[in-house]
Amino acid sequence: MTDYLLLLVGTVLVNNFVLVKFLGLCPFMGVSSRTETAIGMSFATTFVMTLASLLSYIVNSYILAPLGLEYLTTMTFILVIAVVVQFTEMVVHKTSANLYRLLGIFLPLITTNCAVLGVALLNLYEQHNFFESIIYGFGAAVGFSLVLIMFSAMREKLANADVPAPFKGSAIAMITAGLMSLAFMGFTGLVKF
Amino acid sequence: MAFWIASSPHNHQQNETSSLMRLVIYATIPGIFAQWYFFGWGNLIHIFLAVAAAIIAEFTVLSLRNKKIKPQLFDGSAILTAVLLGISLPALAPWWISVIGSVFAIALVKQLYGGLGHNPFNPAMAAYVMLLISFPLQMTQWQPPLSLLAMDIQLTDTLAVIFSGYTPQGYSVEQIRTHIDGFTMATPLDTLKTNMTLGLTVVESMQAPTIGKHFGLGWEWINAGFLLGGLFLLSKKAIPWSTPVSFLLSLFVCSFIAFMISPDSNASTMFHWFTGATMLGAFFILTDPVSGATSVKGRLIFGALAGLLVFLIRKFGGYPDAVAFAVLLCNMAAPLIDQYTRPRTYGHDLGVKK
Amino acid sequence: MSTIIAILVLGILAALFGALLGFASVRFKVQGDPLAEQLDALLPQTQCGQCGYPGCKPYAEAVANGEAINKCAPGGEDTIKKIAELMGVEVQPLDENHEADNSPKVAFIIEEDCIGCTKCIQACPVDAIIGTTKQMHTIITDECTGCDLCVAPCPVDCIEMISVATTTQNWQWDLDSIPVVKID
Amino acid sequence: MESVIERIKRGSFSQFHGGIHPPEQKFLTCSKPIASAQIPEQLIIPIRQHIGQAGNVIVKVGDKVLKGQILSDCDSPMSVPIHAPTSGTITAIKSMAIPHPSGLSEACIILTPDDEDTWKQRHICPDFHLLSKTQILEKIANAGISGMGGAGFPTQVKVSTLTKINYLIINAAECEPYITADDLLLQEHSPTILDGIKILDHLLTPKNILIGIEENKAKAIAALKKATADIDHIDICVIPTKYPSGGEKQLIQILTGQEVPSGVLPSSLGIVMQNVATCFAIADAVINDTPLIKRVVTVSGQALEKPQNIWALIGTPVGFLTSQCGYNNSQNRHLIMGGPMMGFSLPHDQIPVIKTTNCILAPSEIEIASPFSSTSSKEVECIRCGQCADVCPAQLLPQELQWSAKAKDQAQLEKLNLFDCIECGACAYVCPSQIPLVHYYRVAKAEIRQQKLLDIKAEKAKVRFEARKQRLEREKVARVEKHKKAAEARKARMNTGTSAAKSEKSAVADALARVKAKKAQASIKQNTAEISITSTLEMTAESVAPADDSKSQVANAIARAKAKKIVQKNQAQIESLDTLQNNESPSSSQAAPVVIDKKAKLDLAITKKTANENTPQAETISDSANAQVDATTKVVSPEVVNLASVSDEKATQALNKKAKVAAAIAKAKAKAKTKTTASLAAETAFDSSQLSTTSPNIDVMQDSNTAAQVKNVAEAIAKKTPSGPQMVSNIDTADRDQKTKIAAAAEKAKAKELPLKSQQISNSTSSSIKSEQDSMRATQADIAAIKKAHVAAVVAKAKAKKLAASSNKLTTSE
Repeated sequence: MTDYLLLLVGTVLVNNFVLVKFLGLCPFMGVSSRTETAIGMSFATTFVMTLASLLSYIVNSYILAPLGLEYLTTMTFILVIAVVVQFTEMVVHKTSANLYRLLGIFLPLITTNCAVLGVALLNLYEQHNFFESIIYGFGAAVGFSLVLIMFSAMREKLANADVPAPFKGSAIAMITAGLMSLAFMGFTGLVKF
Repeated sequence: MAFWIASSPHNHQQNETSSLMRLVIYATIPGIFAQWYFFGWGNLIHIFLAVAAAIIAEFTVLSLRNKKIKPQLFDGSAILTAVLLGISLPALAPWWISVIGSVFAIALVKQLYGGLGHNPFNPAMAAYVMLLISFPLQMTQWQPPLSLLAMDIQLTDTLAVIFSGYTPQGYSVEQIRTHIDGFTMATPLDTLKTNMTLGLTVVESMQAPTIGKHFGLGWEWINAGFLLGGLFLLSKKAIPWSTPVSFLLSLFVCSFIAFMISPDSNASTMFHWFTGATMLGAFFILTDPVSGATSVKGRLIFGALAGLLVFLIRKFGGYPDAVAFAVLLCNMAAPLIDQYTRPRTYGHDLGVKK
Repeated sequence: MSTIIAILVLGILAALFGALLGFASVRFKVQGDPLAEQLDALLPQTQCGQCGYPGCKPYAEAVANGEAINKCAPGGEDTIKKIAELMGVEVQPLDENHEADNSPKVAFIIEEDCIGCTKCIQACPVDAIIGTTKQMHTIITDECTGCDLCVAPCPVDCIEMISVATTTQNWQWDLDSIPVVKID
Repeated sequence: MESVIERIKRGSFSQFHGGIHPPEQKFLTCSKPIASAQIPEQLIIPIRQHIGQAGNVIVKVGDKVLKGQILSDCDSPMSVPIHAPTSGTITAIKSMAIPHPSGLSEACIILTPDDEDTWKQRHICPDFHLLSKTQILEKIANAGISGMGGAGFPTQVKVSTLTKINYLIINAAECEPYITADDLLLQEHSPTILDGIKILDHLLTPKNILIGIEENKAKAIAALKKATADIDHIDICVIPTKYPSGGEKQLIQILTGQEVPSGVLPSSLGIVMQNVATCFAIADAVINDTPLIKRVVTVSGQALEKPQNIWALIGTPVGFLTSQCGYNNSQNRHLIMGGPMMGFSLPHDQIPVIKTTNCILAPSEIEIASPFSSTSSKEVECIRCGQCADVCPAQLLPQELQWSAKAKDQAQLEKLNLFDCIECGACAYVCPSQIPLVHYYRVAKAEIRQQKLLDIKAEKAKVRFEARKQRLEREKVARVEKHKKAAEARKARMNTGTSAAKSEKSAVADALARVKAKKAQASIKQNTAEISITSTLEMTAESVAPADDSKSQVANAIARAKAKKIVQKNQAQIESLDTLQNNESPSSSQAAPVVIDKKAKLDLAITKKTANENTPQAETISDSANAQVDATTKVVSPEVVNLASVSDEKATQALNKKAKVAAAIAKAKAKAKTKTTASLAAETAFDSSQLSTTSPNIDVMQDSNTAAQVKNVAEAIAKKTPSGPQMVSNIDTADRDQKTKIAAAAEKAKAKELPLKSQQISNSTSSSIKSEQDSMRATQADIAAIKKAHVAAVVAKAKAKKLAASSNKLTTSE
């Protein structure tokens, strides 16, 4: 049981998907201008990533592996992720139209979010079993959400900072993200694999 | 005769930001004195280099952004950042370490976000972390206390080492750091971490010469010096009480629980309090109002989170002294903490719906 | 042979997921486009037509499906900011040929010249002018939105736009506006 | 749980959050007695000195009034009357600068005292217990009493609440530095104040009465203790000195430990708070029937030789009080009305004292440094040190508030409860970065209030716009039905075969024949060159006509916006043009300068309007054509006016009135004329070459004097314009406007001159104008005549419209 916990902590803090593996940067930059949208996006991404890593594990181990079609993994994973995202989009559109409007283009864009496809493929390469891939997917999503929400709170404060003109907007956001990943370096070695 | 119009309130308490900053700088003097006394001139030189670089950097950036130079340059914030950076660097690190660190702190972490009051990260700690990750070798050449050194090094030797890497007699920094019986000395935290990985128990590793008896070698004195400075600031109400208290308390609780669980593999709470940069972090860095949380409840959470992170990284992490990382991580969380720890306004949510 | 299996497998998978999505889209059907109403709520409703649309609602619908967001002159900068925030697009400066000094104005009829031709009444989008043919016309000041559509049709040109005077109620605490000589 | 009263008896009070201890500086004035009231040379009494509506003035300029006589009566409960502070005459009722941070002015009554100070007839009532509650309330309302602590809330509203009151709190805290008005009042007049408290007790029958007073007023506390020795249910609570303990919500929290919910009046908690000075005024009003005409004002500050408290008459200019205390008029003067924490600076020293003025502060340079001297440091960025949040009595976060206020982020300000800020100034006082926090909050509050007003107005406009649209649709549908019914009725009548039906049918046939003939004749008369130009112009005109109504309205709007910009650009040209015109005809201008300026202004308005119309938009072709006609008529009028004025020395006001009316007629006639004429297409604008040709043409017209002249003038212009079509294309809008201006002026002169000279015009339209002119001259001074002239003008207009319609038939029949 403890190694599941370590895996979770490792994925959330030590090799955080956004600040250490630098995956999923475009929604990280795009959605983080306001905290509510960031929180909305975090829930959507967590839902998608956990479901996608689950489904991709099942599809891979029970359909592709027996038939020897390993070379199709990437394509089927993209198909799975697209379906999950489409499904999430409908749910979000139905449940809270406000959030749907706030997220705008970034909701369908989760399909192309490299963190989502990344988690599916990394599950494959590190031969995670069923339970581990769910934990891994969930951990990656929690890491993504944690950093995204913290970053959105910072950007809301930065919006009024007297930043020199060329650096206004996404330039200063990039620098802040850089400093954040500098801070996340502190976690290296926290969990011994 | 003409009148002038000003908006109320018309009179004003006489303390100012710059006097606040100067107060904090004066409070670091006991710590610096202890450092000078036990470790020689190294840190003083670094502080001097850092302050000079900081002022030049601030001057250039302010003139580039054609802001009013005089009030902003000498309001003490840049000097304070440089002093903190100078204190936290290894004594014998090369000169360009503190110059690069100071310029990075002032130009990038502070001025790029809009100068005083706008920077989300503490400039000194951001610079320290950047240096630690970019120049691991130079940043881990900690100078052992003077009493343990094979040969005593004077001001001229330290100057030569810092600027040229070799003492006039030709010894390199490595040679200076090697103990008489051949092993290179490091900070207590460093020795503890290396011994832990080697499987020694805490009691055995405490015998190592580098740690010395309680308050024997000077590491503890430096933290005591900063503790003294911190209490002076608290008495002057220059810094809020909530952050240092919650930080030290949470560190105490974490280390105490760990110590209770397995005394062999965990250092005592006093050890955690008085080694590394704990006291410096508690009173001078975490209480930086600009990058910290604002409300009292927010500061309590901020300090507690920092204490927990310091303990986690010290116990499990790869880096021996994690105060710098913990500060940066808490600075990142500060805006989020602020959003959720706003105090209840007078007359609001009293349960009675108006 | 394995390529056939591969195509077969992918085909079945796609069909399976397609069915799932079809069912979900029916179950989660959403109607109405709240965006146009929300945009309309942001506009200053002066119905002045300076944006090229006859009134604010048509302009809101146009913006909802892609019209430029910086055409509303009376709204000025802050309306554009609000629309940009709602639509999640960048804030553009006010479109220059719609430039108008939009300090709040109210129309005023010079009573001796008015000949009661009711042309301005027909032109007023919010019916803020009282009067019938051959009778004296006056403007209800707090109904008038200052869109100055009534100035053009008046044959005897007796309508003027007067900017609203600042009183102690709507003074905006701008200390420099106080008439005093500062010593320096 | 120990009740509030026992805790108060024990002398322990709860604390409010934050608060500061500024230097009190009360020693300057707390030991000196209150100086008696002196009468200044002039009293400026603003009509609205409280929160609520102003009463309506019931005295006229020049009335003599007695001391205490009521000057304005009040109809709504929220308005409070004002009274004459001394006997004298009302010299003026005009808008003067009132005590408000903005320095703006409102309606004030100016009273010059006659120094006799004779009282109006007063009847003293020895024992108020005999009076019924309504009588007492009525006396308070008529005495014009409103809160004197600083807010100015009408007292009769506060005192007549029906809710059960358990605490009546008398606010004697006076926590603001320098101010000792209430302190001295308590020391010298505690018995009257106690009477006031008894009256309130009689009115409100509260469970307990608490008097909150700060511990730094020893003498006042002693006086109070002596006065309340015999009364049991009044408790004197001596609270610790802390600013802002005098705030309403703060004092309630200190004494009763309750927090007033945000946005709710304390009366809903069963608490009513009154200021000490208000109690004194209530006693004065109910017992010796003296209205609120004077109050104690602390005049303090080290720039004064002898700062002291003074009985100041309401309306006394501040300068009179400061000179009474010896204000050395050193160069840099800074006068503050109110204390240093919440007072506002005055733009000059002729601002009157009003009911809520409790202090005039004249600080020296050391006390309050002028913002421009080098000693006072400037504003620095906020370092979020949190000292302001520690001292804020409303437990807000000033650093977050100033951050959002600067970013104008209104939603965030609402979330941070900006409107709970009581603007006490404690945060700005302690801020190490010297940020004027309260100023930012006031600006933000004003913006949010303004935005709310705009939203309400927008909402109203939307509702009215929708209603109008539906009304138009309903009318259109109704009109279509009416037409359909009328058409069927006519068709039914047509084929009933009766004689009336036959003649009706033939009339229609004749009309059709006439139209066919006209079209054939018109096509032969025009030569080929014109046809090509006019046809294209006609074609665009036709293509425009069917465009629906709203499209043209929108194009109008854009045209207007663009034209407005052109007008501003041409403004300078017009001025120069006017001066040109003026010196062009210097000889005649002295004779009737009034007429010329009036006319020039009129010209300006009209030319602005024509320029406004004169944009190249296709839809407005018809307008610009008619603008051309206006232009020509106007150009003529200045020369003609000169001639008329030279001949007619006595250019009286009537002539000026008549000129305007006539201009209106000519304009309408000319407009009606061109709108309907077939040669609508002759749009082409005037250009300089044509101007020179038309001027001799104008001389020719001058001597002919028939009303018909107006018609052929229009035709001349119509004929004139097509001859120069080739000029049209190459004139760009800018200089064309300038030329149209000159043409317009000429046109106006000619059109106006025609009705003036055409006394002997024979046909019906001219006779009505003539009779109107005779009646004008006959009853020169009688305003009714002008009214009749208006009616006549309207009649002339209608006739002109009919005439234009008939001339149209005339042209079609050629």
